[in-house]
Amino acid sequence: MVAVHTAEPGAPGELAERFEAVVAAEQRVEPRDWMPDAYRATLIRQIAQHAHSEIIGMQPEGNWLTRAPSLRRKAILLAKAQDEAGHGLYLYAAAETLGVDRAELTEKLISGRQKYSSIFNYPTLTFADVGVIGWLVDGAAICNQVPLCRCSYGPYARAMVRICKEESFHQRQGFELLMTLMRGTEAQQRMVQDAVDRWWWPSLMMFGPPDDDSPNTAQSMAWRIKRHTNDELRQRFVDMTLPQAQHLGVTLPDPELSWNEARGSWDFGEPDWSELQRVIKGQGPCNTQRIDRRRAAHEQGTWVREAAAAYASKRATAGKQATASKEKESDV
Amino acid sequence: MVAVHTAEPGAPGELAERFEAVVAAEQRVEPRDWMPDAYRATLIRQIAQHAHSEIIGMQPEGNWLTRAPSLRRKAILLAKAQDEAGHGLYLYAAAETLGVDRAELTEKLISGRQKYSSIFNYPTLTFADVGVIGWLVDGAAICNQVPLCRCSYGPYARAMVRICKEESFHQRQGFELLMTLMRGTEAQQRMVQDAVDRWWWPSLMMFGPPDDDSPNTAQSMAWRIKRHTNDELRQRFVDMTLPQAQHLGVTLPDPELSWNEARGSWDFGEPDWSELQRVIKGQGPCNTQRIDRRRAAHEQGTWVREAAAAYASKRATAGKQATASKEKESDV
Amino acid sequence: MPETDTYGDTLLCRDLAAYTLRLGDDALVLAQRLCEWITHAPTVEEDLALSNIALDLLGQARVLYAQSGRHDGTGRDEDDLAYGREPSEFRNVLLVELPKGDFADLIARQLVWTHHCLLLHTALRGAADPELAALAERAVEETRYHRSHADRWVACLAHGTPQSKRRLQAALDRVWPYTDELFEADALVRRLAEHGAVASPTTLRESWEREMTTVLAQAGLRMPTVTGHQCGGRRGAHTATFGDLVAELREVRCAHPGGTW
Amino acid sequence: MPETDTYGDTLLCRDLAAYTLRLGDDALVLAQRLCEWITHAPTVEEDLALSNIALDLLGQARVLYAQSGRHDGTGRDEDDLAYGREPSEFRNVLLVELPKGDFADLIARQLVWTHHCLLLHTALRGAADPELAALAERAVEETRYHRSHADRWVACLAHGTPQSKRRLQAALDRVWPYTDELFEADALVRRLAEHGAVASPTTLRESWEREMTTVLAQAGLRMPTVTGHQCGGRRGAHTATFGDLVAELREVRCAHPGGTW
Repeated sequence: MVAVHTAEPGAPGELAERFEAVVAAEQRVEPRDWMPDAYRATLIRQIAQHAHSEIIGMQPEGNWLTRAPSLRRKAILLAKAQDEAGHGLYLYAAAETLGVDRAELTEKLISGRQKYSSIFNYPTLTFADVGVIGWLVDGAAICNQVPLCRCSYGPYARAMVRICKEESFHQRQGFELLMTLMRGTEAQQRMVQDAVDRWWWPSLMMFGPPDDDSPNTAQSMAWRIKRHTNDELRQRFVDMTLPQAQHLGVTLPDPELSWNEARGSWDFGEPDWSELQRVIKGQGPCNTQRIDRRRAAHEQGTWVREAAAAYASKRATAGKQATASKEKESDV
Repeated sequence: MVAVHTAEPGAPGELAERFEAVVAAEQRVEPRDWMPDAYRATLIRQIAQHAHSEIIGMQPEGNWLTRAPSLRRKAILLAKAQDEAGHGLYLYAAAETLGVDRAELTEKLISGRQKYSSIFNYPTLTFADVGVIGWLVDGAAICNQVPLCRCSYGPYARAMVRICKEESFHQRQGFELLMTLMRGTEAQQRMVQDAVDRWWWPSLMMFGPPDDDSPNTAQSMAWRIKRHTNDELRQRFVDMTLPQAQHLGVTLPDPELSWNEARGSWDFGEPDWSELQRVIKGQGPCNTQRIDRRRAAHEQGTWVREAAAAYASKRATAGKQATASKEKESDV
Repeated sequence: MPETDTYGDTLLCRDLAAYTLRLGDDALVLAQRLCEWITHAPTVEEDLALSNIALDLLGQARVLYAQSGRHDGTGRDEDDLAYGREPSEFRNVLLVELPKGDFADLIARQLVWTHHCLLLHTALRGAADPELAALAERAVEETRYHRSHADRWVACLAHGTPQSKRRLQAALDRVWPYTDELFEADALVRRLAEHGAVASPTTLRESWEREMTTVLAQAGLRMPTVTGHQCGGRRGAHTATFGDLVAELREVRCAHPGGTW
Repeated sequence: MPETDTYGDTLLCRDLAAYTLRLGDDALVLAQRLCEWITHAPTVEEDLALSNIALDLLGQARVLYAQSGRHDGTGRDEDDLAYGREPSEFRNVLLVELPKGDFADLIARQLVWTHHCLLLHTALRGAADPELAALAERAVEETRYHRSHADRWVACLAHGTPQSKRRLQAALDRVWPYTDELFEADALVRRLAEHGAVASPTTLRESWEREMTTVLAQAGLRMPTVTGHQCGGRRGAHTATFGDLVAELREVRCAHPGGTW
């Protein structure tokens, strides 16, 4: 089994053929199956990044848990935080089926060697941001993630099914919050518009660079990890969101937005890709704070995790001794 | 001079006589003068406790610096914090003239071996508390402190002259804040009454236990450190405060308050002395927090003070070397 | 039952309103403190567990506030009660409002709180008021999980490393002065207990002390000795940081007077 | 001067209102951050020094807000401007809002800020607007003290212990990405500078960089290299903790709508 997991390019052609056939037939690759190293590496990177995003993604809204302006909103936010922690855990578990260790992934996150979605490097300045994150950010995440439910790697695909269901719940709740705020005072309406202005472009960038600048897309699509290009998904998101924006009564901050009768789709402006590059490189408004907070929580928790490990090993030893003495007894 | 400072009971009778004569003639004892050990110890304890009270006393209002509801109130609070830090520094300097070291006093404060005024172990729950502290707590402090301007120990008496001037300024500002709040909304008026209800009895207790339970008073009065008994000062405070309370339109939470025509003074109820004892013993609502915060600031600042000490000693060495090389030059 | 006559429905309602407000405040304030842990817990599993517990407490607070608002006849809803009162109008015990502290402080508080809470809600299942009894029924299930979470961590920290044991003991010492207030029987509680409307705090106290003795003995921890008990929460005399907690709770709502949420 | 015609008094007033609002926000927000240090400083002397500096900044903010309110014709007073705006309506640079951090962060920020500030106010003494010039005149005196306070601590920490040097260098590295924004010349500043109403940020920048080079060289510190500059404050795009700062600022006032203070 170890041999299968560490299979080199020179692995028997038969295994490679079987892998290709499974993927081509839209069947699922499972943890024990042979898979190309590059496929495994791509998945580890993507799933880890996705897991990290769930965990870091708790922070921008986490600040509002103690400040939610009604008990119902507080309950909704708490439930969402709970879902996100849960998603993080499924996804770490999915990554572990590929032979990586969770502690190692955490280490890579807090040392900045693995990324998380750049969207979480923007600050949440008002409570309207909570609604806009639900509506736009979770909305974009769903566009990205729904096709992943059919991803060729089984554990990831199954995790995504559950995650997508909960995400679409979050999206509806975000939209409902914005609808409520837009029925409120003028100051509340201004607060919503301000949040939309700040989150629109970063949301569009969640789909990654434009297709002609996304060299890995073709391979990921061939492997049936990815199903659509970045630009296809971005267009789908814009088309889905525009009617909702009109329904809400907010303006999206893009003068080039216009209905293209011929394409049956919305035309829109070009995001500032240099900004995306800056944020990816760690120069976004909150990169440092997000990682620092994660690292601080991790470091402050070290003594607790050490205690848990020591306790578990003591219990394991005690358990073995108990078993041993029982065996001895039965020997007698 | 060292001999004078550590003079034992067996010190020349002449010195003791001179000390007694100076005190009896209402003249000032100065740092270089001979003084009885018990006099010195009493003063050190009292001045240190007074200095500590200024420093700890910054905390209850410190929380409101960032929250003051107008820029003018913020400026007043900042100026008050500045005054309190300044008072703490004068008083530590006065204590040092008696041969103690400030670092030692700080150590005794944060290890709980020296006390500060128990009044600062009550929490400031609303912004009205800021006003009530100015009115009642600073008011009581002034009653206590004005006679100290005539204290027999020169450095302490001189520090008190300056401190009293600033304290009475704080008291007026506190009263003015309360007057403003009482002209405000009903909720603001309730907030003031609630604060008065919480601070009245603790303020009365600032004068210490009743006279028949205050064994050191007689000696302190003979030494002209203290000028009036605790109960005399308490009565003076009540008589001074009652008309102000009426002017404000607040009720003091003591059903026994009534004007005594015969005495020309107000009768008032007995404070709960067992509560005072509890708070003095460290069981007040905020004892732990106040000391923890002071200790945390001190500990977090250790590396800074170490740096300052190292820098000072490097500069001193450099200064000496410079002087030495200059001397050498002039030799040449 | 001659007492019923003198007690009367109106008085009972008023007392029940005050009583459910106390329990509601306990639950909301503790939920608020637990929220401060989320994204700061030592593991993601613990972020999950704490958000779970906070959500249960918040649910209890909402039901209790609704009951309180009905009983007192003011018709105030859960948000009126949660957001519309000054700090000094909150009636929670001081224990639940103590600042976040470290993970040992969290667990020490959860230990004493959840054991008390399970005993209380178990007794309240027999409350005369059917709504209160129903709330208690549900709360018992939830609190059982909260208690086992606390018990597991106490065992783990006590038997883990010397550091974790030392920290837990120090946290227990810090928390213990605030346990007395959990069993305080003031006039309100005495009236309600005499009429069988709520559990007698004295009985709860004995069971709680027995449980604590057992838990601490099993964990090899020392029962803290307390020289000065702290109380005042039930009459609105709160600790130094409580004003900040309430301010944070109300922050957004305050910034938008007349807003809809 | 054909520009004067197209610029005109109304436009100048509007620009001056926006400009003084920026400076007022800088001063108020930094004062707010300094307030967080009081009772937490490493020595009582430092508590005193920081409250002194905070009080000066607060005084500057009050004058600047009064000027801004007069120039924009809305008649808003200092408290309307300080307490009546949403976080996104604040126009301070991000540097002044960065969270408290440790003492080295404080000193690193004070270093870059006070050097910039002294250059700016020195230049503004020649501003055409007499009120602004008068404010600058007073601010120069105050800022001179603030700058020497920062310089002294930089020397002390740099030459103190290896730990203090390491901490200061790390703090400088953290602060440096926020220095670019101090010299940002957007349309507003360019318009005002072209008409001689305010100092040109380009000139300030050169002097500032020279001063920093000297200070750091004398202290044996490395000039931080910055790959990504942070800005956005001047158009209301603030950092993650800024909402909390404003909420705390407004907390009491928000809790008492219609109150008098």
